[in-house]
Amino acid sequence: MSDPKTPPTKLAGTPLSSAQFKGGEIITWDDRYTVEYDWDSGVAIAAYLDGLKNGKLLASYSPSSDRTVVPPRTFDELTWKEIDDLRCLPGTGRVNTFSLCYVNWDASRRDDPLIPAVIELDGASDGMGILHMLGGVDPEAVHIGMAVEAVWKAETERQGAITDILHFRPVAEPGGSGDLDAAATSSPTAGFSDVDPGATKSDTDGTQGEDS
Amino acid sequence: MSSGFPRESRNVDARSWHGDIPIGHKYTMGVAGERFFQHLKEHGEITATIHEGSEAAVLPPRLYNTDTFAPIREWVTVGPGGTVETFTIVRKDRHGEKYESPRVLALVRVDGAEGGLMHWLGNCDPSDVTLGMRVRAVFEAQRTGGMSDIRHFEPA
Amino acid sequence: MSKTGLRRVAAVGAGMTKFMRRALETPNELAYGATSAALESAEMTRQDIESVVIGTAPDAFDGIHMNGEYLTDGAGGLGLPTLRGYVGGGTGVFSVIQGWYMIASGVFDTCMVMCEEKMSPCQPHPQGAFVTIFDHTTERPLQPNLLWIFALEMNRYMSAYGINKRDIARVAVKNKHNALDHPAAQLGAEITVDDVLESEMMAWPVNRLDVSPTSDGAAAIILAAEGTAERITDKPVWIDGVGWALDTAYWATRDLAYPRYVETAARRAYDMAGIKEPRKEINIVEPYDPFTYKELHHLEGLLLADKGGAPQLAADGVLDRDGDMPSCPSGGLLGVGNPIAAAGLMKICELFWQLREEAGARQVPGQPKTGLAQAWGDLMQVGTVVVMRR
Amino acid sequence: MRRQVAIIGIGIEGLSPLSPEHSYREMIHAAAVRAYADAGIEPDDIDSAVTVAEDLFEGVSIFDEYTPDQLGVVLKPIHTIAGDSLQGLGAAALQIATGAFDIIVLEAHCKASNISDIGELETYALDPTWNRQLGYPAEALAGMEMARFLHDSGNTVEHCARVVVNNRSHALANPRGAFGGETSVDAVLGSHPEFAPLRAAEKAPAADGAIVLVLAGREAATAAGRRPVWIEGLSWSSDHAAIEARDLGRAGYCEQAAGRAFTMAGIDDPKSAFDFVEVDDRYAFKQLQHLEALGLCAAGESGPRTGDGDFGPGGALPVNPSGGSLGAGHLYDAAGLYKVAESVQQLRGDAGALQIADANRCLVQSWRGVPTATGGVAVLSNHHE
Repeated sequence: MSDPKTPPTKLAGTPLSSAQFKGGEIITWDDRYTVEYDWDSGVAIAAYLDGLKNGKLLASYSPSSDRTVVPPRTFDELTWKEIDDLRCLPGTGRVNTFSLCYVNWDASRRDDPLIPAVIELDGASDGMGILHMLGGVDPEAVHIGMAVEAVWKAETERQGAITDILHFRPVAEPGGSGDLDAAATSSPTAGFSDVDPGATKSDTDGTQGEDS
Repeated sequence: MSSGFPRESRNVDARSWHGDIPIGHKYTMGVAGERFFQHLKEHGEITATIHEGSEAAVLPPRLYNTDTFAPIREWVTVGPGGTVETFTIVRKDRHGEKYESPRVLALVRVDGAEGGLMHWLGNCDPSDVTLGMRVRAVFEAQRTGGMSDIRHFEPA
Repeated sequence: MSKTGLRRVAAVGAGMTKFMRRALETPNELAYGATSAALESAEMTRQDIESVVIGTAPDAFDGIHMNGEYLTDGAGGLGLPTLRGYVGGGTGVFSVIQGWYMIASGVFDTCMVMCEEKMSPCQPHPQGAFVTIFDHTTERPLQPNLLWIFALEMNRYMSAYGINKRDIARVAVKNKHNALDHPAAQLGAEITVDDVLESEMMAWPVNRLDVSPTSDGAAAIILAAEGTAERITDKPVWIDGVGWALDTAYWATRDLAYPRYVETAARRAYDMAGIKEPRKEINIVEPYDPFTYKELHHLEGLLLADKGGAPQLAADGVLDRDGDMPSCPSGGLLGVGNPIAAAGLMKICELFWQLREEAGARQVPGQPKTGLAQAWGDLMQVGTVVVMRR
Repeated sequence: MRRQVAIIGIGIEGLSPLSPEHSYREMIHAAAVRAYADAGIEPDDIDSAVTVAEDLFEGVSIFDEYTPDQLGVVLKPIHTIAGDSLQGLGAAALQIATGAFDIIVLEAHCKASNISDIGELETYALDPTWNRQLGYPAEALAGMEMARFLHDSGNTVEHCARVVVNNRSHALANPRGAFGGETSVDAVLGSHPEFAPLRAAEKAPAADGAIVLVLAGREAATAAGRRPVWIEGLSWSSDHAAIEARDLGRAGYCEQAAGRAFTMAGIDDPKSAFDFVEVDDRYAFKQLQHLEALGLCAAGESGPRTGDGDFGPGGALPVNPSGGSLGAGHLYDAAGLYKVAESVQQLRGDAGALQIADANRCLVQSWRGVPTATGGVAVLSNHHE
């Protein structure tokens, strides 16, 4: 072990074992409190949530940087110019990166992995991704560059939330079953053609050749 | 199709998003606090620290003197008498729940120590409390090692 | 940032507590443990301190709202101007940048910089506090945890450069080994690459031994102005370059394979320190290593390795304590522990001891002259860099 | 400071009790657009930025993540001060004083309307070992401080009520003020005694709003077209963090900060140094306590002089001509910066109906609120030497 004369030398600290901490050997006091908030959505995010409620994934187009950005915003963070042009994306995209996560938010274990991913959205500018979940897919089959589409909750269950998209799933092969998520509707916005073509990413090569 | 931002959202629910931060903590009392509360639990006494280079006992007890940064020289028993430095009348608890009757919260300068303890006053009518009033600590018979081991301070 | 005519600032004392899974000490008692040790090392008293910088990451850990107020006590801030700066995980290194501007402004001649974190009170697990770093409306409903962003970034990094997990696991082996020589370390150990790869899978590609622990602890460093510093010690260590940068909050729109915010921050620090060729001029580096791949990622952002090239440096032993570019000779967050803000400041403390050649068994050979510490934070968006010279 | 620092642009968005029309990002952006236009700068001109925020107030851990975009400072040096906005002013001014930065943006905001119960949140700031176990709300401390202050100084509850009447009256002329109105001493003293002697009407009502300032070093500040307001003195201080160790009748933090700020500004006699002052009035008694702590009047004098009208807009020393937090609305940690922004308008002669005649030098003072003992003092002037 280390030389006692090597700094740091004057080392304060009284480590406790889990048993000491939780077993009543030392005195502890528990406190608990849930702080609640109602965050104002504002112009842009209210529109985003409203779109989700209606089964539409909305972006905004910024003429000053010629970018279609998601989530929508009323100003461009790079050019700092106003944005006032809302557009609907088709709800498809590609996996930019993903994880197979075996722990929940509170660090408890889970057997079947959650599959969070950054999904670059078709119709948005290059690299424009959002965080969401993958589902309806064998975890072993997920790969960077995989083409995916939004799976929406049924209209009656949507409430104006990012979770109105249940998850993204691999784009069904032509002639495939397409019913990986029997309970959910498929993307009601698939086939929208209201995207600015200049900002549309290529369908076939959106991932800079980094498929693994 | 493209359009400007709707300034009045079509969906009232979208105007705000509800959420929370659930925070829960298990606190240790610290080196000085552990000593204080164990002694309070076992002996029903208030103890204070005297730091090197000083003759004054300090409450709450501290591992170090805040001003001089000197460490503890010794522990001494102080109180149980004291003086009301200031007080207020509290009608609701921290969660907004109304107390059965208004309670008096005071900073008590405990005899023999600088500083003091924040605590409730009991066995007195709130309208009779004055600054400078003499009080004494009343200890619970069954003690668990917490601030509630002191039931309250009451007029001496 | 112009660099001519700046008032020079030096570190003159350093101290820290043990890093522990759970401490009996209150946050203030931990803070005092670090500040009193730093004062003692510089043979100073609290009355010699004119200003105080406090670093601590989310209040949800210590469990005290406005935790900077509470910590003024143990930081030595009674009656003094205190500042709590905040850049997430980047805070520990940033706190020294704050101390630098406090003194370089000419207003103060001395500054106590103290960082503290007590993560153990947070129940049921400190990880829970990280849910709330994500956007409350567009991300938090997905119930994300902190592991996600590391796993997402690590996967992208590996994919972009064809790096495998074995290359990355070497970082854990090196840092836990180095930490065996650190008296304050929580997790020093001799492990193998296979131990890392076979440890519990948390969030692919992240295994348990890729991750630094949750910790309680504090660190402190004392800064002084030129003229004052030389009177306090005959071995002042100068803060010659500082840089920091904060990237957009829209993290999912960024290139996750490369930390451009670290490069931006590093270029600012190099410019101020007059460093033209960092790979030749930096003798010792303490990059931020909360996860194994982050050390490599950051070495690239610091321009100390080519993009995608840092894993090879690890494989070649270049990053070992006796290598050409010793990296995390302290043992880093992976080995010493990760009380968030305090861990960043621990890196500054390590440079202080290394550049004074006081690091004993941890000492990097060859009389290192210039060192760099870096930290990272937020939603993969903050770079904080300090260049120090003896 | 090694270099003179000036405020060259201000932007205020709000104040209002609610602000559902915009998110915090959009609210801050609106203030920034005004501030940059006022200063005549573009985002590219900015060398560094400082924002002021506390996590649990925002409902976001590590809130500084969300600060760069709306200020147009992506990838610039930017950091957050988890503290009072006058501490934020310090962080910005000191950076400029180093000589390494010329133009710095400072932002502070408040979305108090988005938080369900600020009082309960403040209580989580109490020391868990010695205070929080007792279960009282942190605001009870304000009642205890008020009781001791009145006892020690000889000021009365009527004087405190008069502060409310005056400040709400001043705010009637403030187009940004959210709580201007005519009230009476009797009405204030008839309001609910929340923490006796502190009454409900003596608490400043919360408001939403955002403040953005542009600061510059001497060279940039004196460029053509700019109207600088100079920071002549600035300090802040933290008294005992432990409540039990404080003298609860005094504002020690304010005395400490004022001493250093006045030294920096070369002020020997604060009583005659200022044309007006904006002081913290989170609670009515705090205004009186702070006036005395600042040395602007003798102990026990602040109350009677408030009653005499000495501190009105046309009085010997106008106090809180903006209406202060009681009249304009309280922005918590951003309150101090709001007072700075209002003061800049006064010193430029731009304050409209609020304008104080011959306003050349002023003082701004802040306090972080319960349970803290931290606050700042700034001395501002439109003169340049």
